[in-house]
Amino acid sequence: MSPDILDEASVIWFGPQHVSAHGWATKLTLVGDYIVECDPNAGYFHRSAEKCLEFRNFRQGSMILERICMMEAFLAEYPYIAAVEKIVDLEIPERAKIMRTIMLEFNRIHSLQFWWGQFAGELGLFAMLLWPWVDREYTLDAFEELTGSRHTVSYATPGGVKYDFTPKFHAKMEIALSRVKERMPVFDDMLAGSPTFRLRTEGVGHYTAKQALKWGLSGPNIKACGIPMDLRKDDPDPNLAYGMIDWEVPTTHNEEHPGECDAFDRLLQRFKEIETSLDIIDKLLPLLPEGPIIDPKARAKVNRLPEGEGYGRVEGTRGVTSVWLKTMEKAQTPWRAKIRGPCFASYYSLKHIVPGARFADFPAIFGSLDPYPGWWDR
Amino acid sequence: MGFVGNLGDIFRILKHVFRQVFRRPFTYFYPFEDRPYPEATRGRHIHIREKCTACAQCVRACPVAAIRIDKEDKKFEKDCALYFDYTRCIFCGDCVSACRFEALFHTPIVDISEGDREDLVYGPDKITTLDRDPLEWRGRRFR
Amino acid sequence: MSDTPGSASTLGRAIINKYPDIESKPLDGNKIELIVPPEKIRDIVSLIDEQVSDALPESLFGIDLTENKYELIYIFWSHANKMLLQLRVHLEGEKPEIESVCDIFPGLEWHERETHEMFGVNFKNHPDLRLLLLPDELEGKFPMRKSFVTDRSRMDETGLAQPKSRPESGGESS
Amino acid sequence: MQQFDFYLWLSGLWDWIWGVLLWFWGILKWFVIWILDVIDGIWALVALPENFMFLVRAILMPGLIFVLFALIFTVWYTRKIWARVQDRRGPTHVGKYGGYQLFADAIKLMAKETIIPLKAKRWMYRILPSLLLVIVLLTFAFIPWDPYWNILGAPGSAFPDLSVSLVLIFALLTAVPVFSLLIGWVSGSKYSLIGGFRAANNQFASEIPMVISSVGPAMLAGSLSMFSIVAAQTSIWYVVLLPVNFATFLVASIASVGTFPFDAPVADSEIIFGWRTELSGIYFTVVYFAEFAEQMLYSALMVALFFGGFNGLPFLPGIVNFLIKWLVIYFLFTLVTSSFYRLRQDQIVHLCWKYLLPLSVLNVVLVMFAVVYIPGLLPLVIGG
Repeated sequence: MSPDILDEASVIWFGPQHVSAHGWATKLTLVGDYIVECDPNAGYFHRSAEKCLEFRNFRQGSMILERICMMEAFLAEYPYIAAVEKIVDLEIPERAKIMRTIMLEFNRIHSLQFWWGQFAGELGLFAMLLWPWVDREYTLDAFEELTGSRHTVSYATPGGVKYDFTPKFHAKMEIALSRVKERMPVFDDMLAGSPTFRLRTEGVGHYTAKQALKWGLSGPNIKACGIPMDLRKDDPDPNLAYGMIDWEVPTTHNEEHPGECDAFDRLLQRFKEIETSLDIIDKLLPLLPEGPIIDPKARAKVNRLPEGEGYGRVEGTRGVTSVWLKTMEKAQTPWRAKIRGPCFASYYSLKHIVPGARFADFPAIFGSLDPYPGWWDR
Repeated sequence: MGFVGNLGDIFRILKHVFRQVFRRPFTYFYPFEDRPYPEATRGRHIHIREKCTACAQCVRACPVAAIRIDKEDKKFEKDCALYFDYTRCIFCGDCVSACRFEALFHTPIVDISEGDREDLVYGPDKITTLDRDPLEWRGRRFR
Repeated sequence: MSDTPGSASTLGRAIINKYPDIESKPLDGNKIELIVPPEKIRDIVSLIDEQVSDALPESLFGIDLTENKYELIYIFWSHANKMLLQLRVHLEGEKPEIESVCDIFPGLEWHERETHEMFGVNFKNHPDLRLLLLPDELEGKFPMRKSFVTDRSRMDETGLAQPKSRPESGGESS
Repeated sequence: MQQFDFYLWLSGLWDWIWGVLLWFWGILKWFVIWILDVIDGIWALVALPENFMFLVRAILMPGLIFVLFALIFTVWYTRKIWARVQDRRGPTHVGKYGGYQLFADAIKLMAKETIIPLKAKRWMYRILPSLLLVIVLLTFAFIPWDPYWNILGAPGSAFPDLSVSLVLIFALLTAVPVFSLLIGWVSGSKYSLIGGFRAANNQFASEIPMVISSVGPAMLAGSLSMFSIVAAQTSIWYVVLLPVNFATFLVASIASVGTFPFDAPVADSEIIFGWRTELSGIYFTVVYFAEFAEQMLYSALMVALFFGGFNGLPFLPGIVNFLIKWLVIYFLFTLVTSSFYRLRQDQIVHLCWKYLLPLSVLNVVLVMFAVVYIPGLLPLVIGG
């Protein structure tokens, strides 16, 4: 771009008080209607979770992590527990494994339901903003029945899970899942089937798989490019039950541009994600054995941990979510805990994806990447 | 797709929206109606001082230091007074699961708003009693 | 996955053949860990970029080991080879320095910025080392270092006796 | 030379003062008489039966008060429909079914501080929102609510409407984008400036297809007067003959209002509230009302142009027929607005110029040939 174009450029701050910027600020340089430069700024949500974790013991740490991302609270707290279990070398009961997996997938459904609404709201359809959120209420009712809390479930603990499935919970989960299945065709019509939606998202926010890997994107954002990169299949946590059943990693292949994806492909990918989650839950529920839900010795074991390093990873709704823990000998608290949020990369990648797009496409681009500011600010 | 396909899509969307208009709305009149809360709801706490042994496990378990213990204030043999600061409490349930003497529980009361910040520190007089049934002042129950 | 090109053992062998002064820890499942001297980091990362075509730069962060010793950890994940690659770099000094690798993996740019502001590790040739997460008044304070003292006054309000200080752990548990 | 006589001068002083007083009194009297004359004249004008009834019509019944109450109802109606579409209940607490919610909102908004930005042009900023509302409300003068009881023209008069009222409505509405653009400009904010340009762009894109779509009914009725167009639809409503025209008019009018699928001017996920971003308090209330008034107006136009206006069930008064149809059309309007995603500005222009404009022009041509070559059509469409 020649410098005389930039003379006419105007700078617009997208955030932090902007209606649709959820607590972040992006500096956009506009020439006419086109964005020529995008400078994402982080830090408006920063609560120093990593430093906080250094002062919490291993049972309390997950409470901090839950509050980083409310939408996938259990998926967010799980890597910490997995890391602790790797350091102590805990093996948890079979029933607890399956219950954890079911709850993880259930939480993923909840997060994706929230995302449907959020994305539609960013594209300006308020009916679709609220319809998925109604279904989400049923999901939250089920969470509340099980754990007593709607968002921050704090369900798992090192060595097992805290609350047992009850018949009431099974009934409420059945209601929530059948509601998702029942409303899926409607949402398909309202989102992917809508001509105005296709106009807004097709060809918007392009990137290739190679670029996405270099930027560190993961999860649905890269599966939409056709790469079946999924930690549930590739590197499953030993205390989860993904290996017990047969399931397929969902990917989206676009014939027009193989190996690339745009906002529309990312939407399709997330539809497939929710179908996969439903599939996994359906297959795991009959396998649920009777037995204990927590290893009784675990509570004593996690009081003081041996020296070691553990890397707990889980495939979150938005991508690879991981916690890297280092403990010293006989530690009550971690020496260092690194939280790797998936949206750290997707928010950074706005810097590369957005230039060249129209100003009105900006909400479509960031909405399709499913950003959550807690993940990059922590 | 084509023009006709788009027209079909548009009419399908209009059909969904039109059906939605004549459905019963999901929301309810909140202050007057409320849903029943499950047994497990992690609302405000209740402290049963007869059973308390002043072991302070709940205070140690609290990740946000929301509980203050006063061991001098004894009403029974070996109990203590607990002060819950609900401006800090995150309702994680750790204190309840840490209590081995069944002296601390959650209640399904979740609407604990107050006009003053100091009123949210529930001292021993407030934390040991339920001043009202959940949902009592709201009138009709719903769903 | 033993000897396919790009797999963990192949990559480890290739790196050690080229740079014999690099230590590697024994393979643990799909995980390979290399201990890299700070001046070699650019060579190693570009070698990874060549050898592993789908390397995902997962994470980069620092650890404060006190007494002006720091560790940097680079984590890469390869989907095709199911390989987790962890590079460990030991740094020393009041203001440790290392070469930036964000031109090879752009995804590490913000991780480097964060490590810079949190630990005071200077990344040479980094294009943009502004503050990422911290407010302006914390510039140069490096809050993730162990020497940064946080306010623990809330713990006094609980009415508990103060637990004995445990220097080997990060701080008092509550 | 007569010597100065002090006593003579003293005796003349009173006369002099009296003269001055009389002079002032003359001025005062003239002024009072003039005002009284003016009042007399006005009263004489008003007291004439037709003039008095014009005032009643313009202020009370189909005029200002009626339109304002209809506006208040419309806001409530719209919010209820939106709420139902979004699975909510809408306003419920204030009044029966939330009927008084708008009064509560209006009082709240008026009581709020009106913050004028530092960079705003203060005088323009104060005057423009109310001018916008006035312009939009003026157009209601030409809506034929009833066969006998309209703002212009009494039942006995020779012609119950202006002969070019359709043109006049569009002429007045042309001022709306100018006001949007000016409000965006004088607010002194980037968001509102972008929104203002988008609003102007939006209107220029959609106004032409809308005007050309309204040519179809006008040609069938053979008149540009709203009243005549409605009166011509006694045998058949024009929506039966011109469904495509109705569709183009509906889409173009939604685009012209700048509400939901075409709300790029006030797109809240990009430019915070478009050209209304900096408005607050009473200015925002006025602009908010103007938008709803515009939606009302377009629904009323659709009723008049395509759905036979006051024609309908014969045992009901004309205005009731009109209002029933208006409610249904407004429901349709809101339904369409609340079921699509926001289009980009270039896509709005693309849609309006590449699809709506050719369709409406084609329709005009078809109507031309139909009127000439289909023998039974003309008696059918010009009414009985």
